Amino acid sequence: MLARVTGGIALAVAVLLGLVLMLLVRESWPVLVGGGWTRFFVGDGWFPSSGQFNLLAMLWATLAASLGALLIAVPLGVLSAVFSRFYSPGWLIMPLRRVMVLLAGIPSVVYGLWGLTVLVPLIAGWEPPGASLLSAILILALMILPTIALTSEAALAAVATSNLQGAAALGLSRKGIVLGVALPAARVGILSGALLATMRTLGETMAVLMVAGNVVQTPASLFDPVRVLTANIALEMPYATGDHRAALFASGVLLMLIVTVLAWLAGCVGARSNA
Amino acid sequence: ADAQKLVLTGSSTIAPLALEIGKHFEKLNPGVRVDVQSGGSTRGVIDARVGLADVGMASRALKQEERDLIAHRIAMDGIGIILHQKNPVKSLNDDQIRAIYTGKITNWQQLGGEDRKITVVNKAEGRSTLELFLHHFLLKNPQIRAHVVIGDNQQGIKTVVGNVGAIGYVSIGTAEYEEAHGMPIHLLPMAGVPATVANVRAGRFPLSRPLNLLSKGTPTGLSKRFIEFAQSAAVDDLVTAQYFVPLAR
Amino acid sequence: MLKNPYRLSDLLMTITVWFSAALVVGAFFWLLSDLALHGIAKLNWSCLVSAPENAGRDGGIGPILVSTLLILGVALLMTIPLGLGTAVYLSEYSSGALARSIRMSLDVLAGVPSIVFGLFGNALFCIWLGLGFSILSGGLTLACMMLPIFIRSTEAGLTAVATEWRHGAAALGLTQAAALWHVLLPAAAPAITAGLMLSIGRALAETAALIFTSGYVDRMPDSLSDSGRALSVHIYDLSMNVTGGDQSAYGAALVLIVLLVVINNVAASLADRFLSQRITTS
Amino acid sequence: MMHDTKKLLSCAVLPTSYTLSDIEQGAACCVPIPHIQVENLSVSYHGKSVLEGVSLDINKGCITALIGPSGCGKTSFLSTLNRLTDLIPGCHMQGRIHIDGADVTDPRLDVLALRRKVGMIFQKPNPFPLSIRRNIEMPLREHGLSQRSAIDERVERALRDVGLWEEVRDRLDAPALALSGGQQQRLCIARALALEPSILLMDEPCSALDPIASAVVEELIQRLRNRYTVVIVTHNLAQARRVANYAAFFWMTEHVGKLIEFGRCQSLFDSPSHDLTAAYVTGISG
Amino acid sequence: MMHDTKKLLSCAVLPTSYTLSDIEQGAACCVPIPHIQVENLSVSYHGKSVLEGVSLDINKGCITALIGPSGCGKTSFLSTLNRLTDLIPGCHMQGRIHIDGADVTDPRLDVLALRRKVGMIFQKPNPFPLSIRRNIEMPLREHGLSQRSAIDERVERALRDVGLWEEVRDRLDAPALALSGGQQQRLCIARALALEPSILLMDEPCSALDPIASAVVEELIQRLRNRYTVVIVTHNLAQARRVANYAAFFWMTEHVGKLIEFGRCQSLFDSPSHDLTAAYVTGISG
Ligand SMILES: Nc1ncnc2c1ncn2[C@@H]1O[C@H](COP(=O)(O)OP(=O)(O)OP(=O)(O)O)[C@@H](O)[C@H]1O
Ligand SMILES: Nc1ncnc2c1ncn2[C@@H]1O[C@H](COP(=O)(O)OP(=O)(O)OP(=O)(O)O)[C@@H](O)[C@H]1O
Ligand SMILES: [Mg+2]
Ligand SMILES: [Mg+2]
Repeated sequence: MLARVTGGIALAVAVLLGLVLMLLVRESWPVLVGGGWTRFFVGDGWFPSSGQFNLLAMLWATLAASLGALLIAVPLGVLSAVFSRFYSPGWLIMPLRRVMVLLAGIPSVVYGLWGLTVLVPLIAGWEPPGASLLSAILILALMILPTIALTSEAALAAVATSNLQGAAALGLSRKGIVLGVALPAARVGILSGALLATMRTLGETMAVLMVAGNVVQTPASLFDPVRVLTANIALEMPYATGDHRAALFASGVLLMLIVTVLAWLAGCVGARSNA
Repeated sequence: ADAQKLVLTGSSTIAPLALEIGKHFEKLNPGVRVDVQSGGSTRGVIDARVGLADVGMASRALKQEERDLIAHRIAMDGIGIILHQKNPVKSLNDDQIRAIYTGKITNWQQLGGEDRKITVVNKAEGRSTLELFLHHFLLKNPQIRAHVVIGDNQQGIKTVVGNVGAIGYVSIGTAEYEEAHGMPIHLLPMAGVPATVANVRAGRFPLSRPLNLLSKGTPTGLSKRFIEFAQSAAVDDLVTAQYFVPLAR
Repeated sequence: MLKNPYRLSDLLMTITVWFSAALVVGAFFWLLSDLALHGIAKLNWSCLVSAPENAGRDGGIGPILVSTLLILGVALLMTIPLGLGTAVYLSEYSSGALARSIRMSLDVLAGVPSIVFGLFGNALFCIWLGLGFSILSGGLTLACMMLPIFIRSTEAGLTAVATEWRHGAAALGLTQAAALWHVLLPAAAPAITAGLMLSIGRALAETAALIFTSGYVDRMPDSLSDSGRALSVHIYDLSMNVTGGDQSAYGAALVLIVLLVVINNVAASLADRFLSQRITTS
Repeated sequence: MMHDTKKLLSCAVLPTSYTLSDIEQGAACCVPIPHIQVENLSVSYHGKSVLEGVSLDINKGCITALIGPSGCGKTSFLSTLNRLTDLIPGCHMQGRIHIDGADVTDPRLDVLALRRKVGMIFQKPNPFPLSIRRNIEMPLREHGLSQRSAIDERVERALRDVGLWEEVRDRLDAPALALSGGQQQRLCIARALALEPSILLMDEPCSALDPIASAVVEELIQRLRNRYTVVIVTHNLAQARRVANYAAFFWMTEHVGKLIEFGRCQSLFDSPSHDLTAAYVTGISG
Repeated sequence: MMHDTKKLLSCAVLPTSYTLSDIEQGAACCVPIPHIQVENLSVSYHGKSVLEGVSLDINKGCITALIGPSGCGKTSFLSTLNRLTDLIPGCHMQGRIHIDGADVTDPRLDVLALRRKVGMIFQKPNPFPLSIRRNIEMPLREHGLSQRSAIDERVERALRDVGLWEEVRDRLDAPALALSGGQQQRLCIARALALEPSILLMDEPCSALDPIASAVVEELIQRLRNRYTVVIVTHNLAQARRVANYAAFFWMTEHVGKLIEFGRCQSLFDSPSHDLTAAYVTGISG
């Protein structure tokens, strides 16, 4: 009975989700079959009006921006979670968490607006044009910091007190307890938080669009303007027709594939560390 | 759509204006509703063609293959080159602009300014402003060596505001407003013609585009009344309030 | 007893941790104070209830707030039953092929850019189902985006419920439905609320998907089939399209953040009430 | 017959509160009427066998203790008796189990009815996160009892049965999790008893409790003799001796559990017929 | 003197593997040299007192068992000895504790050094979710040992000490959580021993283990006698009798724990001077 009802609901959801995937594939079908998928990785670059659909530069930009954001946000987020679990005076913990929850809910448009009016000019004063891979990385890092901090905090909170007490009873210093026991014990939770964050960085559109400069090129330095795949879709989709539109959908498919691979990898890591 | 409801879709540039015109139209015609949706000029063309929208909006002239629709001009929009206020360069000729945008000139020093790298701000593929700009300067998009690619007007202005070395092109009305409100930008004259709303209206300014409403075939009924209203002098103040250029009548 | 040789590294660690926390908090206060500074002038009671004027530069955001809440309501009405049902299915019958494929597509969907959801919603709800640009279309599209997050966190919450209770319920001959209703769902309530808040956060922040579905009309909606502009779309439009709209954009952003805080608190206290009722009273 | 009874009594010493009439009512326990018949039972997890070839008859109204080292499959054995194995992913059982003549392994069996009839108590007390009253009332309602007065009466009777009534009567609506460990365990027993089962499975019901609470629960278990067929897993051999009429000794050879010896409690402890049993019951005393 | 030793031996029966020389080396245990001196110790949680006025001397090299019903403050008492109470929110202690003459309650005390000297084993084995080797190596490194060979040697010695070396030598890098319960507990003991403490606190170290594992750990504890001062909490009175030289009996009156009786294990069990003790050690046998 329960199996029937929930199975029915699950099936409905599956159909709905299937429809989304179908739409993606159907819309990108013309270029996928028409021009072959290799055209997304060869050619002079992204000039949709002249039928050039090389996505590689944008792919690298997407990966570079995500990776950079993670490199900044993961250590900072984890350390601030460590702070609130192990170092913070008691009265500070709740306000800190409140701030994090608040920030996790700020719409990306607002981050973008702030980045465009505050961050980009700052960087431009240092090394023009300002709108760059660096600003994208910083804004993305800022956006995912709360996620990482909150999930890490939850993971640290889930570390068995018996482990922490055991460590303390061995005379470990606070540093020893944190680095030796708490963080290793929480690694799976922290990892899955980081994964969530990675997905968000890969899928983020508006904020990056506003600060990254959106020039289609393979980034050679942090100060180069870049265009990520999502920004490309958002910038061009309203004006795209025919093959161009199909190619944009195809880049959506590509993003999805990356995310799938990531999710699968995380699954493997999780399974291994559980065993 | 039913007879008392009018759906407009298309250019995000026109949308705020159309929204205001729609509100006035609703006031004058009780019981009528005007729903405005944005989404881009191409969307306006497609929706008007397949009938999803009663009236489309396009911030450009129709292309050859879009001639199955009829364009009804409701306002003009001039496109002007803007620089940062602190940039001492006060004018550029077409060749210089072409050289900047194609990456042949990369430092303001080469144009008599300070020793500062030029940041070229360009519009994203498909935007009608870009097409207009390319058309005027006889350029192809792949030739352009941009440092920042933007979507909408405001992003362009904010980019130039935040970067002393930047050059961009935006809607003149918008730029005039922002300049008047203390944003550190200035508009360059084009071919000796100062970039002002008045010059655009008078047809003297070389770089301008029409803001069009689109209909499939000759408009009838409510659409016809709305388009006529949108073209009438009654909306001139609305157009001005959105920093566009009213039609010369 | 002696002083430790390893005290220095402990001190270094302490400094690093404090510094990181300060850095994070500092960055955010910078951002928040900027927002407040720019937006606070726009905030007053009348702006919450009056309609926008002059493309949003003047006037208020009353109709937009209403539309936003309606869109959110529609989305939640879809998401909660569908999400709970699916999560229950996934956690209780996790081994089936259907469960596996649903789980996989959920993971994939979590990575679909929101603009693609917008186009999907436009194609399916607005055009194919004939709902047009409407609050209904917007809410349904948002529901599609929220489902993956909500289902996954609810499922995680359900699977984390101690097996002792599952086995205890089964050993009493309770049906699975009874076990779920009386024990498992209440026990998983914190995870479910957390998932809900995450999805609400995502919904309120969504821009790209709503431009194509619930639309741009800033009039007070009469019904769910009217088009209505969401707050985040309003912010985007003001900051990107409307000349001189920045201040209003910041003001609207502040309202959006406050709204989020309020909704989160309401959700949390509702969950608390629900939980404490289940636990302490008969 | 009388002889048997004596032997039995000398092994499982009855608490002082028991009267002779109690013992006489206990005829069910002394006359070996099989209540649960297990034939050639095997259990595997994910294809890995953990228990093989177990055959034994569990007598009505008696207390049967399962002893053996950790991991030898005692819990797995218990779980087959109420088909709780169905809930464990990868768990598969083979063989025959009959309870009151009905085949427990039959896939068409009404497991809910089975589990109602076969109550189970776990090592860790597991009251639901509900009020004390709701813990007992909710399963009753789910099993179709809806009359307020009938429910209240059953709740009280069950709580009295486990000696908890006086302790909690004025806080029936307090959270069950606020009770002490021993009280929680007795509440779990009350919860099972309220459904009027005929069999009670207990998986180390005292091992998570302190000695005083443990003694209370143990005494309670002894009071259940004759009214219920009790199968109890315990690591505490002294406890097994004290409470059980029959004992089954499981042992693990090469990671597979087997039933080594089964019989009267006294004979198994005092004159085990198997070396392993002898080693276990003497070598490692409580 | 010799008389005392005999008494002691008759109470805490040494395992068969012990030789006479072992016993003779055990002089430390027989000569009562106070190692831990507790004076008028009280513990409270959030202002609520749970243990009051405890005074006793714990002798060097001896095994002292703490017995008493659940909640009477045994764990709380243990936790004061290595200042683990510092970590428990709301926990406050009063009174004096001297270990080797140093004042444990001194706020300026280097607690890390104290805890290194006073190892602690918990009821539930709590190996870190790391590899077997890392479990022992990590605390060593944190305490400043960094030389590879020295560490490896200590790891091996600690594992040998607890009799785990042969069992795990070829899977030192396997996760510690994959070990069985008894092995995990021995690993935890090895982890503490590797730091070369002089005192070991054990909080019901066997109660989560099955009897075989429990016997192994118990035997291990007996081997620690004389080399370490061991304070062990146990609910198993038989175990207390078997392993301990001294016993302390705690009891709770009106929710406050008190030390009722402390003395030689044998005298406490066989001729308790207090009624409560008598009731406890006889009334509720293991
Ligand atoms: N869910 C499971 N999945 C896989 N293996 C299991 C599972 N439950 C138990 N086992 C394995 O089955 C064997 C028997 O386990 P069982 O819990 O029945 O033993 P037990 O006699 O009850 O032990 P204990 O005295 O420790 O409770 C063990 O080797 C155990 O590892
Ligand atoms: N962290 C804590 N906060 C508040 N009260 C506590 C805390 N830990 C213990 N207590 C209380 O202190 C009293 C003594 O607890 P303690 O754990 O020391 O007893 P114990 O003798 O070790 O019991 P057991 O045999 O069950 O382990 C108990 O009443 C307990 O409820
Ligand atoms: Mg078991
Ligand atoms: Mg304790």
